[in-house]
Amino acid sequence: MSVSTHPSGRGGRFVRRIAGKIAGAEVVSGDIWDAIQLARHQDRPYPLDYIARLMPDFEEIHGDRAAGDDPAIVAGIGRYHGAPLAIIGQQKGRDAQDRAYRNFGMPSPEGYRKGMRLMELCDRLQIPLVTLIDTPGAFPGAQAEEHGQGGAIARSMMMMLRLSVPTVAVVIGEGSSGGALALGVADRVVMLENATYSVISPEGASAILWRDAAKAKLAAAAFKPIAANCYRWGIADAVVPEPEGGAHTSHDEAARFLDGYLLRTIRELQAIPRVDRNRQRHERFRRLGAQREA
Amino acid sequence: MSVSTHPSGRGGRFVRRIAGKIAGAEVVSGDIWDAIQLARHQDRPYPLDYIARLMPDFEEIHGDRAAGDDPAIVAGIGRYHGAPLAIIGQQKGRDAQDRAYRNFGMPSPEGYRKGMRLMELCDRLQIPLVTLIDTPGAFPGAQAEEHGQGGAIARSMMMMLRLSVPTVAVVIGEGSSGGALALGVADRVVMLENATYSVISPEGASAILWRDAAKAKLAAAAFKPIAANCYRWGIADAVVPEPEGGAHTSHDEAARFLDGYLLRTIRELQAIPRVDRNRQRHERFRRLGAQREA
Amino acid sequence: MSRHQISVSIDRLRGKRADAGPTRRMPGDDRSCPKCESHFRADEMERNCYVCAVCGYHFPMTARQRLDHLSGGAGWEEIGGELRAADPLRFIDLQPYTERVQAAEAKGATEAIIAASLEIEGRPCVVAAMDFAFLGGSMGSVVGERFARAAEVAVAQNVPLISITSSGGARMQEGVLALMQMAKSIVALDELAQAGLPFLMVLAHPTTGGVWASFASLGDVTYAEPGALIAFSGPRVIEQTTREKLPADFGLAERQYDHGHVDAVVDRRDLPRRLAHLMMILEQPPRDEAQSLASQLAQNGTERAARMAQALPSLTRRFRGQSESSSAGEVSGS
Amino acid sequence: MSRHQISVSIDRLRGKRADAGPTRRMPGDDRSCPKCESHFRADEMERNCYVCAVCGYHFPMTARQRLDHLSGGAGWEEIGGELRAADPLRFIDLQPYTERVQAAEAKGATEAIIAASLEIEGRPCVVAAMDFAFLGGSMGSVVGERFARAAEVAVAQNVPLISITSSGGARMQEGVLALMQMAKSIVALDELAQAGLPFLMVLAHPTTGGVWASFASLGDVTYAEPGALIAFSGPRVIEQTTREKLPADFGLAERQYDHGHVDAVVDRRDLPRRLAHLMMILEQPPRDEAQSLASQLAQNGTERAARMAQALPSLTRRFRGQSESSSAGEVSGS
Ligand SMILES: [Zn+2]
Ligand SMILES: [Zn+2]
Repeated sequence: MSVSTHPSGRGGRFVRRIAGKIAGAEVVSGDIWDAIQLARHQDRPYPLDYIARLMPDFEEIHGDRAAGDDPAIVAGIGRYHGAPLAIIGQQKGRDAQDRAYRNFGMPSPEGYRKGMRLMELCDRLQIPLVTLIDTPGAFPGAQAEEHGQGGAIARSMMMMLRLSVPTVAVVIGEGSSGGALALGVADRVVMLENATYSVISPEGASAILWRDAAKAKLAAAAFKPIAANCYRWGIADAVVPEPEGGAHTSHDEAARFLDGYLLRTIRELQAIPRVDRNRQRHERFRRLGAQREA
Repeated sequence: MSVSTHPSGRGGRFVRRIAGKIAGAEVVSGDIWDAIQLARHQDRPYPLDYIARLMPDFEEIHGDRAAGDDPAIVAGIGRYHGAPLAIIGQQKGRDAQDRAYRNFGMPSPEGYRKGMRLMELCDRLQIPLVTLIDTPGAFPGAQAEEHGQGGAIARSMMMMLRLSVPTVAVVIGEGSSGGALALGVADRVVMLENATYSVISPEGASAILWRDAAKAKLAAAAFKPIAANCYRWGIADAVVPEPEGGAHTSHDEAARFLDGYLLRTIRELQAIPRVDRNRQRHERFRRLGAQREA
Repeated sequence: MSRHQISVSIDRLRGKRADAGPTRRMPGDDRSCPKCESHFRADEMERNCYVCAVCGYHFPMTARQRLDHLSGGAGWEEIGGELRAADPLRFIDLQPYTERVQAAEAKGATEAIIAASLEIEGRPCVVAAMDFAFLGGSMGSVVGERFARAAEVAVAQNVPLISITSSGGARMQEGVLALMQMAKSIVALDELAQAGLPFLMVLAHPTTGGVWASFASLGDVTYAEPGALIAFSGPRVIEQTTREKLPADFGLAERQYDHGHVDAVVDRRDLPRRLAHLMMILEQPPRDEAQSLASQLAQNGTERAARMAQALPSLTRRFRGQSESSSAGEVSGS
Repeated sequence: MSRHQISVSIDRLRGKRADAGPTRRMPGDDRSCPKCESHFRADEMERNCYVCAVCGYHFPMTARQRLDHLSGGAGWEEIGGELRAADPLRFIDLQPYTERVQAAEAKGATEAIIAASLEIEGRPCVVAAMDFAFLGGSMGSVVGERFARAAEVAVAQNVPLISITSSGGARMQEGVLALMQMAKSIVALDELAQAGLPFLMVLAHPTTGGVWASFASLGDVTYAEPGALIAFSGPRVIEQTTREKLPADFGLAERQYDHGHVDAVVDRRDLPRRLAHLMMILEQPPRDEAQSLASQLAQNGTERAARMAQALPSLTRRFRGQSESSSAGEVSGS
């Protein structure tokens, strides 16, 4: 398999396949809404679906050692192509009961702190880290606030930034707000073909900016948060293909595509001396933004 | 002023003054009970009393950034002889209301985590750390357990062990159980003349070992937890004198004695290269204990 | 033993009520106190740091007012002042983003943050102050970039970084690029941390969303102004999402202190003194520079020391002086 | 979606009730289940790892039984087996400490912990297993010293360290010297961490006091046996001190999982498989040793690399293989 990469421009048939999309996506707002629906498709693979396929030998860890265990975040270590690999992912539920259990993929501070526990382990035992991002945002709850939701997100970013091991962040579904970015400060940030990455969900933006909860489609068209755009903006380093029709049509194929990208990328990153890798990670996030001079 | 030091044996008039005590303390159980009463004297200086005298310019920090602020632990940074110094101490209350507010000097996990926040700051900004130990033990409460009392103590020890800056732990009153040792893994561990350091309070031991809460005096005589003994066992590196009659008779004089010890010791420690200092800290705690070979 | 370290309106306690001016409420007037309805003249407002002399209510301040206040009127040198908002998404909601920016700029501010080098009571530092009046203090690319440059100037000048936040969160009109400013601010703080320099935070009303979830919650010491709302999700969003009924003081500075997220609630009029005091405490004593470098090399061996070696001639090292006195021999001896 | 990952008595679920033996309760018999009153023959007990085949109750195990179980009967090489308790305080409560030790030793165990090198399902490791039957599994100087030596052997052999705890806390009869064993265990774990080796914890009933407040709560991954009490202060002490009424399951493994302190509640019969699986996952692939050393030097520059360089010839590096492939040029290039 092949992927489109940025900025080195490597990649094979997929780059050709989505080249048209990357060039023209910005003007086709219907495509954007379709992508958002695909990114949220209830049959779309979630972290545990990928983990089951990428790492049959996987051990989930639980708990932040302070206040509880957050089922909206799964974290653990597995055997990946003959070496240990750590994964932290936001996990939505598929049926009603599971969705409630997973809090619709909205993490609490306990979840981010569980993730930080695993990051600390990665640093010490020299295990690369992959994060799988898929959340409408961090949980807006009273207890989450009082347990330090803001600080947990900030510290998670800082810890990821400082990790001495290779890190890859993959937006596999919807990546919304700081709740997503908390797991996104990696050496490589990559998005699945139909994933979205945005400052806020279209519904949230609709209510705030249009003062009308029903204007989500308008908001989506304004944000244009699809993978092709994020790639052009430099937010995503690569776009990983999904099966025709979307990742939900074949979890196996979606996992194979991701596998190909991850394996190559982790090896690439391992070949970079740590000091250089960390400097590049700093520079990657230091330069993002768009401003003009007066 | 001068202090008795161990193992280098430096020190001046005070070594001579308490030399008899160090030699003979073990057999005089009445002295031990007296020392315990002095260590717990309600007018004895607490951390904030020392801080006010050692560092008029002091800024207390509050909160663990996760669950709350624990008044049983005070932590902050102050100006000490022309340089920054950080202090973490267990704070009892003097009157009934204050005692309740300070939870009788029994810390919760939030308190140890506040301390760890300060340790992290010390490490980053290269500020030496002094801890002032005075607690009957960590708080035995349901919420303290559920917030990870055990893990908080263990992590506090680990973080102290790893700190890259000079550290001094001073037992200023009663140092009981893991709740005290959580702040005790330092380059130098020193006790005030009438302080005690023990695995458990005499009352606790009495209830458990004698199955009779009234046998505290017996327990105290069995534990012999006074400074002179701890010095001989290698638990304490030095004994800092108190004013005649005990530290409660003159907070000012008690603070002056402590000041003299701290100033000299921090400078001594700063003269040791970091790598050596950390190795010595490891070795200091690695060798403590008493066993025989079969 | 007071639980909250709040210094409230000592003027009033001292009977300076006369200073408070007439108490007629003048609706819509930004010199009328929304809490106690006292009204003040402009010079009274400025003299009292935009704090109600009667009830202690903290009025909003612009970033320029903040910098003037902290510098005691001695002036400040702006950092990144030439940066202006772009419109990378060509974003339109009820109004085009460019028009919103123009309207905000027309009121005199250049962005929702101003960064500057200045001295607070004689102590040099870099301050990045936010301005809620500019598009709700939202964090877009310019806010992120100015904050990052502020941290870099602090490193270059070897002084502490201070930030005063007042923000509704990320600037939605810049889309995911606004989100990335959170990460950029973290990168900047890590550079500051590697240089061993302090980061002091002042949370003003309101500090929410992406600003609270990035640099604003990473202060070495964190003050909050009385009554400031501090939250990732605001109370309204929480009530709508979870149907929880929240207490009236939810997320306010005093309650955040109770929950362990704030070191002290500090009256604005005390801020210059408190910040200068903190900087005084944290200042490292001067050391021989070569010795300090040797110690650094021995400790880290890698990028930090290399960067220091490059930067060495131009720095005053006021804050980087090591509390160590190890010798160069440590490098090879380890 | 099950919240608890407990594997309970699958034998019973599969209808193997016949295997359970007679259910007569025999009071005072340590082969009678205190939960369901089933009684078992000694060979049944051993075969089922001292777990009640009817209700899944986990009986106590001695340290030797633990090591036999984990090694699958293939044997283990003891570490620090020659160490015996001393009586530094000449301690007497209702009975002299020396007499208590002699009585405990007379039952066959040498101390409250046994450390050994062994293989679990073919994976080499060091295990330090505690024994509640020896003075309540209390941690005195020998427990601390054997634990520290276990960690040091793990570093020397470059294998993971595993500990199974069952302890009432510090051994009071050794006074403050017992307390210091907590710190000693932390030192040992830091050496293990600096060597990049995993520490896996199994919390058996009960794990309390100073053991829980030191090494037992620092596992990279932490399992607990079903029903194990895990606490710093036991429920009785808490109820006496605070007059709180505690729930029946307070401090038990399943509840500690809910509160975030345990990664999984694991049936004892699954322990060898689960621990071997974890070690398999965490094992670093073999690397070229010189390259690994260069990478280490580049990363830390100091004591860790120096120690590694000394230890290099004798190690197999199974676990220390770097996931990095940086070159020696990194050292000077930084
Ligand atoms: Zn007012
Ligand atoms: Zn049973």
